[in-house]
Amino acid sequence: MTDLRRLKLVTIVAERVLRTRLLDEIRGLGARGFTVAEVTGEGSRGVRASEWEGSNVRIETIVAPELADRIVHHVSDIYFHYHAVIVFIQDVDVVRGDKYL
Amino acid sequence: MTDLRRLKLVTIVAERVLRTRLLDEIRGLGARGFTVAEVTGEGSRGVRASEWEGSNVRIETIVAPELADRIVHHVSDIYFHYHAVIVFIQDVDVVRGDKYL
Amino acid sequence: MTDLRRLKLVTIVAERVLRTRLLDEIRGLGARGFTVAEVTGEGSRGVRASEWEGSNVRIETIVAPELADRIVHHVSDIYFHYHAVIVFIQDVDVVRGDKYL
Amino acid sequence: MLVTSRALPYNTRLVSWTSKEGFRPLAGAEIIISNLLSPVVLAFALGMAAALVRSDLEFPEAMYHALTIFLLFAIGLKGGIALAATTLAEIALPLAATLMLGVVTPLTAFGVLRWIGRIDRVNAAAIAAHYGSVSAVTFLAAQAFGQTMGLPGEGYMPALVAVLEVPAIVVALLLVGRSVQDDAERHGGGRGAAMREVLTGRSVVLLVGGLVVGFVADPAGLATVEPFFIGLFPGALTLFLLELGMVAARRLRDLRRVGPFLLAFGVVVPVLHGCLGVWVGQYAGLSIGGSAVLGAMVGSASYIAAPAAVRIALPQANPAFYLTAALGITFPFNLTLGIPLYYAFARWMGA
Amino acid sequence: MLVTSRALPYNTRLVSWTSKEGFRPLAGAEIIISNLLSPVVLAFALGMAAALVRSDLEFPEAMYHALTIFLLFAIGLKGGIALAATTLAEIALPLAATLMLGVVTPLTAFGVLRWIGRIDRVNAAAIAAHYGSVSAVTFLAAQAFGQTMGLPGEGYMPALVAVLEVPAIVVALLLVGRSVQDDAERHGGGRGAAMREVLTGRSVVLLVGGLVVGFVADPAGLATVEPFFIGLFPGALTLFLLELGMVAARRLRDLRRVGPFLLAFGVVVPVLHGCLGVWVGQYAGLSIGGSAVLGAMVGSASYIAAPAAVRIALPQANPAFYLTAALGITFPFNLTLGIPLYYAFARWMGA
Amino acid sequence: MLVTSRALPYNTRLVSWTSKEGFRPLAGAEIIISNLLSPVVLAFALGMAAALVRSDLEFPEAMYHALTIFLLFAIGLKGGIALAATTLAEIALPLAATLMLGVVTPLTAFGVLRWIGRIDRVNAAAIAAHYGSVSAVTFLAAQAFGQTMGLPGEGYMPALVAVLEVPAIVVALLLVGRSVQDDAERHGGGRGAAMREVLTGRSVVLLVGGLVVGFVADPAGLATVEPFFIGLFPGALTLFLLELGMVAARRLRDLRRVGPFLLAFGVVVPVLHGCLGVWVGQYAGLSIGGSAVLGAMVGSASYIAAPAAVRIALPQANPAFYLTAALGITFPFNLTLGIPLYYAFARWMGA
Ligand SMILES: Nc1ncnc2c1ncn2[C@@H]1O[C@H](COP(=O)(O)O)[C@@H](O)[C@H]1O
Ligand SMILES: Nc1ncnc2c1ncn2[C@@H]1O[C@H](COP(=O)(O)O)[C@@H](O)[C@H]1O
Ligand SMILES: Nc1ncnc2c1ncn2[C@@H]1O[C@H](COP(=O)(O)O)[C@@H](O)[C@H]1O
Ligand code: NA
Ligand code: NA
Ligand code: NA
Repeated sequence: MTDLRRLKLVTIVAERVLRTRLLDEIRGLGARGFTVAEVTGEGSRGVRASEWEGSNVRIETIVAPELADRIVHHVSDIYFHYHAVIVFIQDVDVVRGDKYL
Repeated sequence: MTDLRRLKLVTIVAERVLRTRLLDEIRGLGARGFTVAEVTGEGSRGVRASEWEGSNVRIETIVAPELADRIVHHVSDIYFHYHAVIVFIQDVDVVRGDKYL
Repeated sequence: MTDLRRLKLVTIVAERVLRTRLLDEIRGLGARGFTVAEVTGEGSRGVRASEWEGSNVRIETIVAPELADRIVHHVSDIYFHYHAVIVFIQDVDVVRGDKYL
Repeated sequence: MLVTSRALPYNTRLVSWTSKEGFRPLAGAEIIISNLLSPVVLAFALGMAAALVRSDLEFPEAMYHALTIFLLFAIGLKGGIALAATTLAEIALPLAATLMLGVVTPLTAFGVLRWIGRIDRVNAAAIAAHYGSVSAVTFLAAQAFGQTMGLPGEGYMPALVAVLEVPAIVVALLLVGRSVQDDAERHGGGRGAAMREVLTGRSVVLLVGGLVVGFVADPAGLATVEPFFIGLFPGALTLFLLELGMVAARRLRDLRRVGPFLLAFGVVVPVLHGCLGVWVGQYAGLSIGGSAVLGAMVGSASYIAAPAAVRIALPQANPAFYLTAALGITFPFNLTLGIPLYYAFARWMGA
Repeated sequence: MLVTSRALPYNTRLVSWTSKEGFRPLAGAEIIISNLLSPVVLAFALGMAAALVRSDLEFPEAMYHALTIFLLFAIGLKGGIALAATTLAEIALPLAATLMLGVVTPLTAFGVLRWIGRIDRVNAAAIAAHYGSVSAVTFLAAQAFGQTMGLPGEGYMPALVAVLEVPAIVVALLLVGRSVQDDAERHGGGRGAAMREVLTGRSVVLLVGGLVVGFVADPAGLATVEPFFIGLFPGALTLFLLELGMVAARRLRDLRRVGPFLLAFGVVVPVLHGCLGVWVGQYAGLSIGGSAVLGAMVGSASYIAAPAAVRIALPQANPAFYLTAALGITFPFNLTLGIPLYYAFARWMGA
Repeated sequence: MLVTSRALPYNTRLVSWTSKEGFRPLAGAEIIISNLLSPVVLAFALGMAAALVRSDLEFPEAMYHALTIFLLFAIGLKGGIALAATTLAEIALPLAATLMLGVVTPLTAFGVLRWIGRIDRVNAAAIAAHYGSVSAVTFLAAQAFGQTMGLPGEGYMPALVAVLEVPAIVVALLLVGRSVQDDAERHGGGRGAAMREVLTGRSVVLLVGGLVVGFVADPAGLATVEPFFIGLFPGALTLFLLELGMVAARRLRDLRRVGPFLLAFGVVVPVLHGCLGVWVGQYAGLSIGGSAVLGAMVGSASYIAAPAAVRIALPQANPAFYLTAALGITFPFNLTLGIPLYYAFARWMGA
């Protein structure tokens, strides 16, 4: 398929209290869109402030590789220290790649 | 692990009104299964008809590479023009790959 | 980005009745965390016991490659025969990879 | 019980107003104030305020859907019960009048949009579908207002809601040409699928289903479900309007995109349709309350059945236009000023 | 209030029927019609219709679960309140009888499935677990029907539901051999895990928990929660049946896979068990209403507790069989024809 | 209706207790038992039991949120209605007293945590924010208890809840130094964002919004929503406590991590604050019931508004500490023993 373009899918799973802040910041860094799911989870931090109110959020955003780097660094610099949050990157192939840049 | 087989994971995120149609069409094209999550999101199209009724759907289907191509082209040909929808492809390794073919 | 580390993302989609058991077993095998979403889906098994009560679960866990193998084999050995369940593996890049080991 | 311990200034005022002493100019302001102080309108305002200060208050989607299901089914049920006590002769004319209004109003809306607003055919048809159809919540607010005024509509009004919902959508979709229709079909849409959707949509199923259940059900059985479907109704509606206020406020962000014409359209056409509805309603033999409620129905713009159907039939149309107009402009207008206006007009006509 | 304005034909008919003038043949048809016209049955039919026309009406999963929690806890609460006014002597025999029926009926179901249906041992045991246990909603529908008939069951019936729920599942799971059990355990299942599940499942916890709360709670406090748990009950049940109708209709798609034997089984065995329940109930000293309700309980097939437990204990069994039979065949049958039948039989026996 | 058929031992006892015959020592135990047998406390216990046996009972998240929205808005509404019948003179002193308590109690809590518990500054401030603020559910349980006792609080108490909620959080956040604050801001937190959150959080919006709606709304309209917001209140609260019991039980798993000091703190400081609240309340002119309810409010620890704000303002603080203390220790204590104690103290002071 010649019209596929390889980009990066950045996925962030974070305690829910970070939801609005993370979305604002991702937009601010230049992402053109995102998809958000409500999830639950367990990790190294047992308790989250919102824990008994439910859930984590799982944020996906498809971006260019450079922006993926910047998002990952932003999240890890600011939130890793005190918050329940993970972030990971994967390769994805999309059509009409310009939409995401 | 010798029994792993590499296939394609096609993910579609679309406005909810397309849900039934997309699932029917994916089945029609030959997919043997799919997984659907309710999500929200933002992209280039601000408003969706169902927006204030909630959410997008996120559809995942594991298929052979050729079928992945066909699904992506089908979705982009028919829905990209007027609808809020994205589609992307990733590699996945599965056991007992025949199940998906 | 020099501080990224390549690990495996194992995703399990299973009928809901398996939820607690799968999470216990994944933990038991050594996973350091997981993320769970409620989803619906269709596959080769039409009806699930919990079907009319809703949904499947979609469990994601980021682990070292060896553990990914063990989880996949465990799930396929024990649950593939009689249960509605699929499992697949993908590559992911994470920061501070030690968290997941 | 709870309210007896405080002074009842508005109540008294209303009673004096609804007494037969004639229609004083001041009364208009009083009606509007009384309407603005109803729990549903206040809850709507609270929802808007919450959204405007960007509160993290959020209704779970399931709660929104549960309230919708409850309200639609309960409206139907109430209407069906009343219908069982109505003769065909009583209701024949109102039914025919409503049907006629459902055919005419999408055409007037389309005309205004095309020839005054110079809006393209596709978007004009899409918006016309909404303004020809009916908003169940506006209907309910009008009913509640009538109750408080001592001028309730006829019991069978919900049956008219069911009748008003669908035809306008069908008529409006016929206003686009063959090529638009072909283009829609090439992109997964089109009239066929939309007709399926509108006829089997949850709005129609619950409303008509409720009507049937209320009509045929055993009265002894119905009595047992009353505390749920009738007793809880006003409170559930209040909660629903809290949510709707938040949604409408979010819609307001698109106001700029929508332009001044559509803003004016969203106020003027409802008044036009509303007064037409009152007028036709009185000719069809409805009471003052009934014709005012019919006016509110006709003046309202659908935002449950129509958006779903239009999105399928005309994917080319921009949802920002029809959703913002229906939900961001017309609904708040009707809720606050429109309904008292239709009541005032109905009283004036009836006098 | 709402219903006084219309004629009450059925009501009157029912009163005359429940008067002591004897049991006329016509009455049977009348009972059935009266039952079919109850809100719960009509709501169930509406749900089925919605699913059959492929409406996009859908209950949010959270709403379904919320209704389940409400209904199960409220049943328990009501039962517990009644239990507090019951002496052990009164209830001892009915309790023992129910327990006995919970042990016997999975065996009769298993026998029929194995020796008449020639169904394999694993699936026969799985199905037997469902038909030995009890459907709380069938119980509720029977109670509501009895209320309308003027022949309600004893107040403590919910305690019998709790007692009937578990034993049949245990008994049925003992009917499979060692090798099946080993195979189940190798695949993540087995009896041990299933026992945990059945005893701590939400169905048992809410029912038994409600019983305890109702039994020990302060009456003054209970009075404050009555508008919620008692007043809303019939309406909430109606809404629940709307959803259940949609689910049952979806189950019907599997009817073909299930074959004619299971279809017959799903009607005949409930009648058998139901009449047995009525008969034993009357011997145990229950009133006509109480024995009819017990009949409906015994004749019903579980679809909350049993499926969850069986899926764990016997993953080899095919859920299409037990779910389709219990939910697609037996539940609709009991709801429409079974319950009136058990009442008729109870009256005939009691006469 | 439902409860009249059984003996009313507790009721009678309570009546005799609330009669003016003086305060016998035995009465204390009776109050506590009567409290333990209220539906809300029993539901809480049932929830704990369900979680401890690891039942699969689970409230859908949407149901939990729906109940929260309902309860907070209804509290506000009730308070607003009462407020409309209250003069400023009546309420001025109680308001000022509550405000004062909202400033003082985070300081006392902080002092105890720092100088007796030797807990670090950040965690001490975080916990102090919770214990200075108020738990709406504890308030409700106290109100319900007072109702049963025949000693209800003043109708405008919900306004005091709104006043007590925010100041303590502000005060506590001022107790950490510049460097902690800078560190928080570097990690996406800080006071500014937290203030936004606390003032526009759903807890404040619903409570204050409900107060305003109740205050200004038309009484005729309010009367129609009463069956929903007032009638359902006790039952909805009972269901909510079932869920809260499950949550609290899960919190208990962290008890070990939290240490014996925090366990003692979670019981002693509430008693201290509670008695202070009663004492100040009576000086401010509240009735016995009102001062007891104020005591329960002051003695309670927030777990809706405070955790959200503190998580933002002080991400460095460990949620395991403040959540376990507030929800796992103090809430169950107040619900079972604290509330009767504050009532007993209020009666003793009032005598
Ligand atoms: N190894 C993992 N695999 C998948 N999700 C994880 C993993 N570790 C953590 N998470 C998710 O990230 C959230 C925050 O993780 P933590 O900061 O480790 O508490 C958890 O609640 C999980 O939802
Ligand atoms: N860059 C992106 N990354 C992740 N999800 C996206 C992105 N762009 C769009 N989406 C999702 O796809 C939906 C439709 O996108 P659009 O057609 O751009 O409005 C959005 O509502 C998002 O859920
Ligand atoms: N090809 C597929 N792609 C994505 N998800 C699938 C696929 N096949 C099965 N699933 C998911 O896995 C669950 C169990 O599959 P099965 O065992 O085939 O019934 C389904 O309900 C789907 O949610
Ligand atoms: Na209209
Ligand atoms: Na049975
Ligand atoms: Na406090």
